Amino acid sequence: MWTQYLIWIFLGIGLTFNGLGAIGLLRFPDVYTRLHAATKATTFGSIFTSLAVVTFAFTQLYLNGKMANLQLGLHTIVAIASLLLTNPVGAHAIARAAHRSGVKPEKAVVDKLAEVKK
Amino acid sequence: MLFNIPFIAVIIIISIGIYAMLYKRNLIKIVIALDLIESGVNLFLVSLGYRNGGIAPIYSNAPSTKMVLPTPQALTLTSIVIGVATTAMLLSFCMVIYRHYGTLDARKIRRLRE
Amino acid sequence: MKMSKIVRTQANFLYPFILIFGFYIIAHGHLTPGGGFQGGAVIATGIALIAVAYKYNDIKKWLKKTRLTATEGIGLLAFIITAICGFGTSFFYNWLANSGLLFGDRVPYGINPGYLNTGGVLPIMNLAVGIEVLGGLGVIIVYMLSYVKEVK
Amino acid sequence: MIFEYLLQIFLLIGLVILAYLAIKFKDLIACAISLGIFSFILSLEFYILQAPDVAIAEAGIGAGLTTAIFIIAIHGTSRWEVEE
Amino acid sequence: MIDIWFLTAFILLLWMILSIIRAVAGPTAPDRVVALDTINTLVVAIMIILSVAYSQIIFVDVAIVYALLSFVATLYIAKYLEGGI
Amino acid sequence: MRNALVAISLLIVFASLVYIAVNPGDFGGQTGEHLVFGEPKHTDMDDYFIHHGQNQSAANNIVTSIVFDYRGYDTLGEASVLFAAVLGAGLVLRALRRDKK
Repeated sequence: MWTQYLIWIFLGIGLTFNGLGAIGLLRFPDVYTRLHAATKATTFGSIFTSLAVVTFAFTQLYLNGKMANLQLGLHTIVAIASLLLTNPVGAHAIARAAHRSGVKPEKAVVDKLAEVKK
Repeated sequence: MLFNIPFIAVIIIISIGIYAMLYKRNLIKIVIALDLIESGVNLFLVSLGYRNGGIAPIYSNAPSTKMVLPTPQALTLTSIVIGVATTAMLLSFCMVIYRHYGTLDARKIRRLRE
Repeated sequence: MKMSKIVRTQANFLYPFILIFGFYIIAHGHLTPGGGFQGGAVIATGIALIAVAYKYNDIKKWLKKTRLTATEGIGLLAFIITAICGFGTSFFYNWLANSGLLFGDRVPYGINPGYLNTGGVLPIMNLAVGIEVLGGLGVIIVYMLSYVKEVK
Repeated sequence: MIFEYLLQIFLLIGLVILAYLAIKFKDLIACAISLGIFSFILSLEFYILQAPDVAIAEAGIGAGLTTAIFIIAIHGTSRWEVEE
Repeated sequence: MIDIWFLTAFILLLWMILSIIRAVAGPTAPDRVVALDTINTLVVAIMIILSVAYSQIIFVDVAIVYALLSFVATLYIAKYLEGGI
Repeated sequence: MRNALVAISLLIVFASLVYIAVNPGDFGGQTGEHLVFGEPKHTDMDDYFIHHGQNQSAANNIVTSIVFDYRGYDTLGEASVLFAAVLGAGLVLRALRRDKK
């Protein structure tokens, strides 16, 4: 069936972006760039690996018509939605806390945010 | 195939916990060590009931009927809830001790009492 | 102090979903993984989310300690009463199973998709234990927060 | 089938490393964070050992509530572990 | 066809071990919190993949609980680092 | 001196536990029953729960039926311990706060 190749493509995209996020977390110099790499790329990659599962579930539903596969697909969609709701808020809170606790960006000369808040 | 490796990991985790309880002086670190020991015991109970090729003991939409042993999982379930309650109580004691004595070092507290 | 406006808005938006999902886990405890302990812990984590997003003095009126303690007591009492109801045979007897009453359908033997109206006395006990764990784990968080606020 | 065994071996090695880290740091906040990551990986190990009930309990309690309680207690006391 | 799911889960686990290295070596506390957040997301992805690999449909509920609750710990640590709980 | 004694005893406990885990000897039960991961010792109790739990308590989840039906007394004790722990923590914190006033 042709959706098999679609599943492979989705898994490949997801694995690539998750790996880029992890390598960026390991290699970048300071907190803000690490946050930029880790949070955005990992959320994007996890959405694609989950979309592969959704595609698999609906393909199986089309092939043998068991209702359990519909349950698998819907629950995975709920998991993607909750991941999409909670992940950016955590990143925002970490960035704000890092700036408030006095961590400076690497090689930065001006800090406009600290001037604004005064 | 997987020759007893989970049991060895459990033993290392429990030994790290016992070492920290004996040699560290900070009270919060002792509570962390107690939490580690409890987690190791939970992992030992669950991995003792695992059966090769078995599935979870739930009959809803199960792929086969060969199941892992259900009794250790039930005992572990009650153990986890008791663990968080006792951890909270010990941390409350830690906060009260810090306010009363001004330190968390176990030896200094014992010296201050006399 | 309270957190930024983004976090507060998100906590307001997410709290009903956590509540609904916790009660889903409690109610389907005899069909899918989950049950009283797990659902109660999920709802208690929702209480902790509300407590972290706002200032403690603002939410002191909603999260009263006496109310949460009373919830815990009611849960424990309901659990014991449900256990006593099976006293015709023994203490923890499942007197509703296979009887045709509420939650009393006969479950087919073997692999089945799972029907909600089965389980006998188990869903009632799940609900009682869930209410108890929700009250107990929630009141611990509120106690520790209030103590920290009073001392500092 | 070989990947299943490799998965479990790597998870157990990670568990042991994080258990050592949780008692090594002088900063108690770092200890609490290490204990949180330990709880996450322990929940994944329960999941692989076919115990989803225990995995849900560990995810809700160990990952969410225990870290919160430790952070509140560290805020009520001192952050650094003073040696001598 | 089934074995590709295990392969994907194993590669995701390798990325997770890279994140653990950052949690070990991070110089300040916010670095370790970033590593914690990354590990959360990767664990949710591994759980969804493994539920298909074991062909157990009901295991997805664990992943939903994880995705909903794991950021509460992040919020607590962030609020502590901002100063005041 | 005392530290060395404690370290030696800790090492002995650790070595004996590793010996039990690694060596498939006759630890517990009759000779010839090993402690091997993946092949637990055969007991009648678990088989009884797996085969009869669905008829007797009408639930699909065997773990829930063990927690609330077969082993209900354990759950009763657990609920009591949770109640007592919460009560103790609240009592300690509240008494000290009244003491400050």
